[in-house]
Amino acid sequence: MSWVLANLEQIWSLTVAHVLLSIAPIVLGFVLAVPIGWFAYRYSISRGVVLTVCGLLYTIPSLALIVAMPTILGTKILDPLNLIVTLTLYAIALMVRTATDAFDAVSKDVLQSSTAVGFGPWRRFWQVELPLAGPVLLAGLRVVSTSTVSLVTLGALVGMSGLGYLFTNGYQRNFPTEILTGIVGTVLIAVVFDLILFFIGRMLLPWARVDDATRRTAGSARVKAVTA
Amino acid sequence: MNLFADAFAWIFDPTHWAGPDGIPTRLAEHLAYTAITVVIATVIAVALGLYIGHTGRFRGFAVGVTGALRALPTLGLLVYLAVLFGLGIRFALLPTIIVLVVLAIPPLLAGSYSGVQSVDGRTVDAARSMGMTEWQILWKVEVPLAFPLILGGIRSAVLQVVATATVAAYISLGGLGRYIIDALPVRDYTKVLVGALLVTVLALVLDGILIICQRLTVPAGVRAIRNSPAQRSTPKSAHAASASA
Amino acid sequence: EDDSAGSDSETVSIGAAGFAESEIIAQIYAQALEANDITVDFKGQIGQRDVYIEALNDGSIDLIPDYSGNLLQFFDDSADAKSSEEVFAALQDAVPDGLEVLDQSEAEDKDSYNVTKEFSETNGVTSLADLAGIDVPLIVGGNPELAERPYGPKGLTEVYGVDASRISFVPVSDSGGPLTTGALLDGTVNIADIFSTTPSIEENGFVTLEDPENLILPQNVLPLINSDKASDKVKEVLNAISAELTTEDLIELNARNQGDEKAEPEALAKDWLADKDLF
Amino acid sequence: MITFDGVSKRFPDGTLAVDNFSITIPSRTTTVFVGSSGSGKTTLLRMINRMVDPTGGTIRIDDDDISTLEPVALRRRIGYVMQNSGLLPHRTVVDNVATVPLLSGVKKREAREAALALMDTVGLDRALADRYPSQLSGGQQQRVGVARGLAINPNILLMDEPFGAVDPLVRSELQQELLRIQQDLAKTIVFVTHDIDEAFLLGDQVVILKTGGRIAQVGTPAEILANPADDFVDTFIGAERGRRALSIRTVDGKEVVVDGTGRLAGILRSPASESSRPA
Amino acid sequence: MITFDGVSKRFPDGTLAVDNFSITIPSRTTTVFVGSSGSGKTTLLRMINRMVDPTGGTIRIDDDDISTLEPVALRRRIGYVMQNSGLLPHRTVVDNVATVPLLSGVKKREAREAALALMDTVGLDRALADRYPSQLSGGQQQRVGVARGLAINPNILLMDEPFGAVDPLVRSELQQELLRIQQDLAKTIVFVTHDIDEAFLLGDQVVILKTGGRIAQVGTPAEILANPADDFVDTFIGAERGRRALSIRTVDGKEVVVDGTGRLAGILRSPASESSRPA
Ligand SMILES: Nc1ncnc2c1ncn2[C@@H]1O[C@H](COP(=O)(O)OP(=O)(O)OP(=O)(O)O)[C@@H](O)[C@H]1O
Ligand SMILES: Nc1ncnc2c1ncn2[C@@H]1O[C@H](COP(=O)(O)OP(=O)(O)OP(=O)(O)O)[C@@H](O)[C@H]1O
Ligand SMILES: [Mg+2]
Ligand SMILES: [Mg+2]
Repeated sequence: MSWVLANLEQIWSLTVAHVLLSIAPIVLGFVLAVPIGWFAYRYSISRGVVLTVCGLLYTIPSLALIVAMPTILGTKILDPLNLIVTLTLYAIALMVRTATDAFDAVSKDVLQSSTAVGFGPWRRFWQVELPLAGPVLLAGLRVVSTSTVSLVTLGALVGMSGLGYLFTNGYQRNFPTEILTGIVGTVLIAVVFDLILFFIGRMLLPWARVDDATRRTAGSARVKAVTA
Repeated sequence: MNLFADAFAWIFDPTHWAGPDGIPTRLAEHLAYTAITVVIATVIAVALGLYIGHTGRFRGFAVGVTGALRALPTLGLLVYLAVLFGLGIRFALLPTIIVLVVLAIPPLLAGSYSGVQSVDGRTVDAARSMGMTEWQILWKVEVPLAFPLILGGIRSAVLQVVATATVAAYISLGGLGRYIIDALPVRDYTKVLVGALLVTVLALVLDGILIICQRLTVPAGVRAIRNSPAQRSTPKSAHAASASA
Repeated sequence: EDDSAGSDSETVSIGAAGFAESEIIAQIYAQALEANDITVDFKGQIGQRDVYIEALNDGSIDLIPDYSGNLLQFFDDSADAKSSEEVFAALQDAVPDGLEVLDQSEAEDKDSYNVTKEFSETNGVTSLADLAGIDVPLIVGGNPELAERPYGPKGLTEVYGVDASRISFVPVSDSGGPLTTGALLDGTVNIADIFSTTPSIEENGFVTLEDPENLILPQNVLPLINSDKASDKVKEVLNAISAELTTEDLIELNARNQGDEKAEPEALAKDWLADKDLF
Repeated sequence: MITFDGVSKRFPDGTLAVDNFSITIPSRTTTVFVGSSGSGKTTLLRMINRMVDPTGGTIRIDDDDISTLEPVALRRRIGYVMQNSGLLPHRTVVDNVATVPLLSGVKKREAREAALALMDTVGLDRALADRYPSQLSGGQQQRVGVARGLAINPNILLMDEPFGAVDPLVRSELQQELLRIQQDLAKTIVFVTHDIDEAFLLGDQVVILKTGGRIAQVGTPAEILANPADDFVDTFIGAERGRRALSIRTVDGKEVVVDGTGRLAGILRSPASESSRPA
Repeated sequence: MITFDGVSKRFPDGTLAVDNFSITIPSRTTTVFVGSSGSGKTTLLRMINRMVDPTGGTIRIDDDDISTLEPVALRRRIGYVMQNSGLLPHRTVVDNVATVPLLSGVKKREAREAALALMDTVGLDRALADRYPSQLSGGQQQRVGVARGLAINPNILLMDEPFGAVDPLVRSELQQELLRIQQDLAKTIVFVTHDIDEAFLLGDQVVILKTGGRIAQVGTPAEILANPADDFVDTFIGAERGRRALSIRTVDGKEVVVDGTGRLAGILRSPASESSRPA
């Protein structure tokens, strides 16, 4: 504990670095995965391929992908982009499947009826499909957020400082307190992110809460989001 | 793509197929870590998941636990346990397995409790009103119907464990991670790629096997439901769902 | 190549390798340069030499503390320099264009092969030269990359004639840290590569095997720097540090970092600079 | 005979679903509980097989207080059919029908034989025996549900809106089938519906319920229709009232009967061909 | 007026859902398509607002060939109500009702006002305006569906089994409500159901369909009931036949009418009080 107090400043700056490294992959992963997921949902031929590729991506050991990045991207070796791109890829891999399920879960009746009352395809997507896929998308995003925050620690193995630094450093010094600090810090960031997403969800999807209460939402898709 | 050519050359070089650092040994080690982990995690998580799913009790707890476990950084936990136990590398297997079990529990737990909860409440109700005991309801109704989802959980768990078991090498165990961790400090990309390729192939093969199991174990009647388009759109009330809520 | 970290020529981006000592020395460099109004940018825990040299080449960092012998071998693995001076001289030639090394310090920290006191006594081993003569399987523990290094197991065979079939290697990714020490203590390995300035050698009474053939080259600490950044002012500051840094300093700094105090590199660097009355 | 004696049920959340309900359900006839949604019909029905335990009062089956009976055993001797058939989706039709006998230890072969015979009873083609429920139409599923309810040859059959989910044509067919079966088997049937039409068709005794399981009127269909006990009953059968206030018109040379809403009710036959109602 | 002229629809998978269908649907009356499942009712209905495009033949609305009209614009001027109300679950009741006007560019405030007025029309309490659909009962949801269908004040209202999913009491209420609304508004309603009872109640013109959208009989309810065109129609209204073959009995001193199944159909009023059906 005294070590923590003595090093608050360093821990804080690592925390900030960690947060900064986490945000981009989460946001980018989400923004990219939704259209891909929609595509896979819409065009069933592409579905198998897209989902398989995502499954494949997810099996590549993260470390290998991070170190391979400079070769693939032509980035500098310590460029945070390496980590960000890697984690974005994982986020996409996780999120695409959920996004597909999310669109799947939107009631076909509602879609039919919105077409019937005169929504064009574009409006229908923005005003009906996307918001209705919202709850499942959000559930998936929360999983992605948590796992990304946790994966950022791997950056420490390749010189990207975040709270993972405390792991490698504490390991070399045989210093459990330092490692534990890193673990707790990581979990805290994940929790804070999760809460933020939860409240964003409440704000953007007020009807989902009502729906939850009446147990009507497409639960099974959300299960998949969570078991993924 | 030259890198890939090199990696394949490396893999197909017969000298890499023998000895303690040979591909068969590493594969076997990797499989062993995976198997031990998945078995332990399955026993813990599925038992817990079935209990929670059947009774509906402690669901909040399960949701919290899965979330929290997911947030635990694997690497951190690994080195923490390695250092904390002070066991040196002789018992490196213990922290490694613990960490991998922690990793495998969330999908398994979520799969099994949401699997049970996704079983139509009316079916369970009917089973009970026919005079099935709770135990019979669990084993004759809920488990068979939840099985595809439980296996789905096992699939995710296996994928994650296979991909992550590479970290075992960080605390000097074997497995395919050895190729990656050894090659990392010297930037031997070919070998890193070899490790990654082997892990990916292993994951795919295992996943393929599990997919086949999943197909085979979907109760025939449930398969019929899936195939009848009329029913496909009816979402089950798998409210376990709000798992993340 | 545009150098993102140093578009302002007075900003020096300092890196540290993936272990504590490197970080402490890098912190000393950084604080000293800052005290002389040079803006610095610190990037810790980059990894091993292969990584940070690449980082120097691609401009991610400009300056890093390094060790003369290994650095020479990295750039020229056929070099046959042996003494500290020879190595330094050879190194100055071997360093590729765009990089340069500044004055080397007296402080040295090198890989060293250690055995337990018990092993040493039972087998009568005090030097690497004794290894070829004993009939015990040798299990060497060290960082994974040691397996590839000329002074690793290969070197034992080539230089000291130890039968390769008798040597096995156990990789431990903690740079001679607690796991390596633990492995030596519990017999998982019987020879461990531990950096010579590591406090645990003394704490556990390990016997560091002598190296009469200079398999392991002298490893004086010196700054490796991007020539563009090696302004007179920078050189002056870094050379002043090298003039003061000793092996004993390193041992003490490491002990404070890894022992009960768990002092952080930043604080250690500050103390050292104050101690030496520099800047 | 089933007797409810001052039975109440308050759910843990405070809802008083049934309030001091007393009635006698005679053996070997059909008693229908009818009332709108939430009036406590299901709760009453489920108290008979102890799926719900009353919070007050006693329920007796042939003088046994059911609270002294073991629930699982009790349920195995009472048939239960519910709206969504509640079939086990992972078992074939014949296995579904045979479930309860198998649970009670009947030999597999025997149970299967009996199940096939029951399929005949409820008018299901034996060819469907090896299908899964999802491969049947809604009406067929309900027939399987009825067969399952009869599988243990129970004296009592509880039916909770068994035909509520099937389309009107099929529903009508199932109702006729049930009348036929009941004529043959003469079980004690307790039937729940919110369709007053169905209640009047099937019930020997009809119990009209208000919220809280309060009895508005008990009687045979003709009694209730001829003399509604109060305004509630009057309103409740109100939707029927219009339709049941008939008058005669002539269309296309035939005498047709129209109801109070002006809708065609039917065509008048000569009084000679009058058929008398069973029971 | 809507005219179908030799319209066919073959789905890409080869199903011939509608085969050479011709009919005229007069304006300002209700035409009901009735037929069992799969007879092509929904397909016919959806061809009117181009949710499905015919593979042969022409459909005209007041002499405009609809295949020349822009589908989205067409849909915005035709009301559509379906079984599962198809409400947008993420919008409140009033927003749901106002959806189409808003799409067509009506001002928000105005659309809301109009929506509230429509809620009155369909008998929904304005207090429900800010609820979400999931917070309403099934019957209320259907009312919202009807209100939404009326929101653009369309000449044509298409209704696809709008009351199929609500319970019989509520269904009966909704049917009465629809009759009332139609009396006031006199839209051209095309109504789909498989409930012959509902068809006879609501339809000015009833179209009985066989598989493939083949017309078995077209006529007013009385015409069909009095003279079924063929055996198919006879069987189709068969379940009704028994119920509509009425005869007179005396119970408790009152003249009651019983149907062919022996069930009580109603009580006979004096012919004087005969009410005439709004046509
Ligand atoms: N498990 C429960 N917990 C709390 N309240 C309950 C429970 N089950 C039923 N209720 C309440 O008890 C009342 C009676 O419910 P019940 O299901 O018996 O009605 P019902 O007449 O069968 O209605 P329906 O026609 O809709 O099936 C309702 O107000 C209902 O909300
Ligand atoms: N999109 C489609 N693709 C292929 N076949 C279809 C499609 N839509 C409907 N059909 C088929 O066309 C026929 C008529 O279907 P339709 O939905 O019009 O019947 P319906 O009379 O409305 O039946 P229901 O009463 O069940 O709603 C059926 O055989 C149906 O399976
Ligand atoms: Mg009920
Ligand atoms: Mg239809």
